[in-house]
Formats: sequence, C-alpha cells, structure tokens
Amino acid sequence: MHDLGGMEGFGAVEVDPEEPTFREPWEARTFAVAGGALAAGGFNTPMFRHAIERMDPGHYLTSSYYEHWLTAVATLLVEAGTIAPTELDARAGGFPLSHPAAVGAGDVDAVAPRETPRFAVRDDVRVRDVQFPGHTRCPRYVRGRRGVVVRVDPAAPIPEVEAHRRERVLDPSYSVRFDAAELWSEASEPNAFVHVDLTERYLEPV
Amino acid sequence: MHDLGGMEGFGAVEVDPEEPTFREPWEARTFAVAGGALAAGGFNTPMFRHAIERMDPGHYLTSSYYEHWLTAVATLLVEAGTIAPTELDARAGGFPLSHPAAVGAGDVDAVAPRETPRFAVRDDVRVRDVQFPGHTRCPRYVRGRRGVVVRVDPAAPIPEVEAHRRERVLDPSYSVRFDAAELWSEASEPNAFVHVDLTERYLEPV
Amino acid sequence: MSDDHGHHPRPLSDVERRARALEELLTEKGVVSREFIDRVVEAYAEDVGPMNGAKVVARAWVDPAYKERLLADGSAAIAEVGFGGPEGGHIVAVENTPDVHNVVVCTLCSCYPWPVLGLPPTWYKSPPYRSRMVREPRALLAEMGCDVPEGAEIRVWDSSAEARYLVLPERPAGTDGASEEELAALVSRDAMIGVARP
Amino acid sequence: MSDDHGHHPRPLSDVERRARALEELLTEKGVVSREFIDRVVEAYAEDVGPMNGAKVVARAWVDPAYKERLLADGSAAIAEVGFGGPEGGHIVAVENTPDVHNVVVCTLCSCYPWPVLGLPPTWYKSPPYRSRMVREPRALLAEMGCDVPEGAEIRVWDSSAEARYLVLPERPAGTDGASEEELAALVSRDAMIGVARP
Repeated sequence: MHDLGGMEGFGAVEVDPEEPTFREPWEARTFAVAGGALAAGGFNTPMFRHAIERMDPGHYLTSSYYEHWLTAVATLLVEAGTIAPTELDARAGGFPLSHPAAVGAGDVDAVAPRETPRFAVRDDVRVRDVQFPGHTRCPRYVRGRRGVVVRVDPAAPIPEVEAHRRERVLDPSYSVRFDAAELWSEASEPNAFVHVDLTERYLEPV
Repeated sequence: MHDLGGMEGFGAVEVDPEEPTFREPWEARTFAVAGGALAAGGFNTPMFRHAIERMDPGHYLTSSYYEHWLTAVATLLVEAGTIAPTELDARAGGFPLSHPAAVGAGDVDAVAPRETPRFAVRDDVRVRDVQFPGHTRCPRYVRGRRGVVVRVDPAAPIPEVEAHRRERVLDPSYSVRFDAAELWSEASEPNAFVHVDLTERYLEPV
Repeated sequence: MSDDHGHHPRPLSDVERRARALEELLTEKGVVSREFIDRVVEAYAEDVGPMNGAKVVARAWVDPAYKERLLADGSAAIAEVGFGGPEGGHIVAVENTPDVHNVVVCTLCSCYPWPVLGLPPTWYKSPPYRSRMVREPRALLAEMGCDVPEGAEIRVWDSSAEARYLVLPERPAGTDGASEEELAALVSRDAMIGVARP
Repeated sequence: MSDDHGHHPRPLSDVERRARALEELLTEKGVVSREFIDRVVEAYAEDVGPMNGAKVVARAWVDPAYKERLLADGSAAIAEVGFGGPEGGHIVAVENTPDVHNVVVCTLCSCYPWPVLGLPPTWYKSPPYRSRMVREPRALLAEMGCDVPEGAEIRVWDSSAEARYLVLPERPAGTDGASEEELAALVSRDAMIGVARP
C-alpha cells in the first residue's frame, strides 16, 4: 500500500503548523527503540522498509508513521525469533504484525556488482515494465514510461537484493526526468516534470 | 482505493462457510434503505459506485461492504441537500462521509451514442492509457495492455457520462482477453488469462 | 422504526448508530418508508439465490439443448427456469471442461449474478480476493482448496461492465443415474463462482 | 522503563500499550538498553534540523562561491557548515529561480534530508501529500498556499533512492542589507521542501 504516487482519493493535505517533532512520548521512544533494535538485529534499511510495506493495507493507511515503525520492528524481531508473538500479545493485548513476505532470498537472483554507468545525462530511457512482488524502489507510476537522464549518481545497492538476500550489490543510479504528460496523459498539468531516482536495472534504452 | 486488481499485500482470503446473507441486522436494513433512497433520489448506479469509490482509502479498506453502502448513500443525500451532515452527526455521534468528487459534469464531454461495434471477435486491441480522476470502469491493471476481443456485447451506457452528467449514452461493449504474461510480466502464472469487459471508448486498434 | 432496534442488549456499535441515524432521518423525512424497508429485509431474509443457480446447472447437465441455449444466451435460458431480476439482465454462462477452468471476480466492486447466486459472500467482496484473483489465480484457487490441473487453462472473468458470470461446472463422475433434483443438490455456490469443484 | 511511563493520567491507548510492550521486551532481553533509548529521545527532543538548513541557504544567498559548491556537491558544502549524519550522505540542492520551482516528495516512504531539515512533519509522510504531489503538483501547491506562476516550470523530486533533496529558495526581494543571520531567520522549513516561498 506504500506505493502511493499518483493514487487518487486521499483528499486534502492536513498541516498542523504547531506540530512538535514527536506528537506523543511513545513516538519518540519508538523511534529510539527502532533504531536500537534494527542495529542490534543487523536488519538493513530495505528490510525495515519492506516490513513496513508488508503491513496490511488497511492498517497502513489508518495508522501513523511511528506505528508503521513499531509494527515493522516487531515483525522483524518476531520473524528472527527474538521475540514471540505471544509475548507481545500478552503485554499489549493484541499486537498486529505485518504480513509474511511474498518472496524469499531464493526468488532474487544473485547478481554481480556494476559501477560503470551505461547511460549518460540526456539519454532517453524507458522504465522496465516489471512487477516484482517483493521490496523494490521502482515506483509503479513510472513503470513503462519514458524519461531522460538528468543526473548520474554514485552506484547504489540494489534494493531487491539487499532486502531479500541481505547483500549490498551496487548498481549505477540515476535521476530520471519524466514529463507529467507522459505519466498522467490527459489528466496531467502543463509545464510539470517529475524526477525519480532509479537504479540502472530498472531502465532500458529507448 | 476500489481499483484493486493486481494490488499486493492484502494477505489471505478469509472464508466463513457459515456466513448468513446478512451478518448483522443493520446490514439488511442498510441494504434496504440504500435501495429505497437511491431510487427516491434518482441516483443511478455509477453515481452510487462513485460515492463508494470516493470514500477515504483508509476507511474503505477497514470497513465492511454495507458500511460502504451506508457511507455512499449518506454522502449522495448530503450532496443533494436532502439531509444535513449536522443531522447525521447529531444522531450518530460522528458520521464519516466520502470525499467530494474530483470532477464535475463540465469535466466530461457530451458525446453522441454509438451502437455499431468497431471491433469484432478475434480483433487485437490495446486499452487506452488514460487516467481519469472520476468514475471509470476501466481497471488500472489493463491500461496500456494488449488483448483480443472474445465477445461483442450489447452497447452499454458510458460509466463516466452516466456518473458525472447523469446521462445514459450508449457505447459498444466487449469482453477482452489478456494473457497474464501481458499484464504481470515475469511475475505472471503460465496458462492464465484474464477477461475484462470494456466499452469501446477504452480501446484502440493495435 | 422497526422492531429490530429494540433487541439490542448491548450498546450500539459506531456503524449501527450510523445506520440507525440514516434510517430514522430518511423515514422521518418521508424519503423511504418503514414498510418498504421491512419488506425488502423480509424478501432477502431467506436468500435462496444459489439454489436457483444450482437448478440451472442441473438442467444444463441433463438437457444438452438447454445447455446450448444457456451458453448462447444466459439470461434467456435462466428466465426459462423462472429466474431473473436485478443484476440479471445480461448473464453469461461459462463452461468448465477438463482443459478450461473459469472463475469470476469483480476487481472494481462486487458485481455478481444475483438472480442465480443471491447476494455475494464477504470473501468475494474482500480486497484479498479482488486484488489477487486476476494476478495469481492458480495460487489463490489452490489456497482456497480448488486445485486446477497444471495443463488446464485458467480463465478469470472480471465483471467490469454489464455482464454477470455464472460458471457451469463439470458434471461430477458417477452421477449417471441421478435425477435433475439430485444433481442440483450437488452444485455449490462456490462451484458456480469457480473457486470450488462441485 | 523510563519515567515517561509513570506520567499517564489516562488509560494507555492501543498503540501506547504496544509501544510499551515492545520496549519492555527488548530491554528485558537486553536487545536495546534503556540508556540508549533515553539518550536518543533526549538527542531528538530539541530538533534544530530546519535551522541547520536555513543557515546553509543563507550562506548560499550571501556567498556565490559557496552556492556554486552547494549546487555541485550538496553533502560536502553542507559539511563545511558543520552538518551531516544519517540520511545526509548524498544531499542534492536544487535551486529555485523565477522560471523553475522545485518541490520534494517521497512517494514510497518518507525520505528526507535529516541533517538539514530534521525529522519530517506528519503531512510530508501522509498519503494525500505522497499520492498527489507527483500527479497534480501545481494544484496541490496552490492548495497549500504556494502559488507558482503559470509560466514557471515545476520540478518534483521523488526521493526514491539514495539522494535527499534540499530546495534552495529564491532570496526574497528587499533583503540586500541583511546579515547572513538575519537571512537565515527568513528561511522556513516548508520553503526548503518547496511547498512555501520564504
């Protein structure tokens, strides 16, 4: 449910100009607990993100940012066997966790690291139209769409591999510029462009 | 949030084999109230569906089918001025309604009815890659995808026009067959096909 | 207000309070009458929907000419057996064979052939079913206890427009001597949606 | 357990009970120490994030060579002013001009340049902002009180990988004599996200 770019029906953005960094004490403590537990358990950021992404969509949309953190950290620790769901339930009176992962390490191919970029600034590219049922950082709204490279970034770890195989394998990385008309057809605003950061494996030449 | 085809992360289908037609008395009464109110107010089915589709996504995913009906009917009646939100709130102690429509009658072109089909069985077609921010019956997961016509149906009212202009304008209608590999790329199951019913305005020749 | 509202021994839930508020407001304003509501509730109290569909299926199993008419024009053939009404204007029957398994979904809402199956069960209307059946039908069918042979093609029907689908299951083996009535008793609602075999 | 937990005059909410359960279990099992938790909470209690960003922006406004370095290598130029840390490894500064308005979003989660802006506000993490900013940026910016001239191009930056974005707003007119410190006081967090003008 996390892949929200372009989705409809969420209504107005509500801004609280007086909002403190943490709205309630449990949020600050959860932020700290999460940081400590992720480090202690050796869970990398893609694993953490994926655990948030695996929350039940209804729960994801009706809970706050730090409840996402809380749910994801508890899920990772349960999956690692550090804590038991019964321990959480007994103390909290019910503790909803994220759904199990749809893919495992075996579903992601081992790949060799690559650091030399295939594309250069001003190259036309198309985002590969792939649907991967695990963790990915290729937003749905750009899949199959044409854009142009506007920045070549340092090679970055492949999110799929890091999340599911716990390995950091580098791939060249780019900022790609899309015309809003390419993304949203007739419904697009004029003179608007969206720049999305994508690793090379998401892209193909046009 | 209603356009669910192909979305991920919802977990297992839970079946209650003993489920009665209505699980609670209020569901049966809401079913009846909705039928009566929609008829009395002259609200057509696309308007009703759109009022459900306009529910806040978090509310949509965490509420039951008949709560969708309840919310949509109350929203239509409030928008028509038949009842006031304050009346609902006073009696119910809070009554969440759907978000306002993102498009109005003026955003949908008046079109002439058409009944003679342009396509025939076995014709290859592509679903037009259009994103309309109002009511549509063109599911997101087939947009831009190639399929083949397998059945020519009687002309049917155009959902966009009926929902937003309250006019029944006919358009030829088809059942279109898509190979799962065309829809879901590498993640698809072999030997699986999805047949989707689409009005002609959603289609273009290949 | 109907009698129903007097029977709650517990406090009303949020949604019950909302349902009651809407019903009260609309009856007080004369938009809908209590009589109408009570009548509809009563009419659907005993939902015999799936039994209707089972009669249609059994007829098609015993009468090849009827089956041909059913596959050619579902609504007309179903009307022959006496069924019709809302959500039944354009019913399409799709036939299971050893090589083809059909299954029905509505990804956008919950379209369903009311005259032959009644009102849809909760799981049919649920996000897991609606999201997954078009994307991983074989896996989901297996999860639901319906194993489709590897060689058989799966056809998912997404009822996104006016057509409503009825799956005509294969007649079970060993029922050669059975009467039409006995056959109808073998046909489950789930088999006519395509998530079970009869 | 920290003192915080003694201060609740009301019953704990569901999420508070869950947060407490997890903290208790992890401290009892020795996975995380109370001291670590308390130290982190204290460190972030006074989040001066946006003030850091404002100093960077003011410096760029008064020092053209610094601005050039900032636009060429954000993280390095920001480190010159003394800021860095988590989520700051690859900061990219994007410059507003009369012809270009930049705005930042993270559609997949809530990526944000912590060293210069602190932790993100709730609205930045909310589904309405994340879903709409890439699809209707001009309309949403106007709704949020930031009118972008019709002729100006809007550039939305979706932080979907390692880069984190800082918007360098235009220096307001009539600030020619202002000191770097006075200028920093004019720079709002929202201007550095791109949903306001300073």
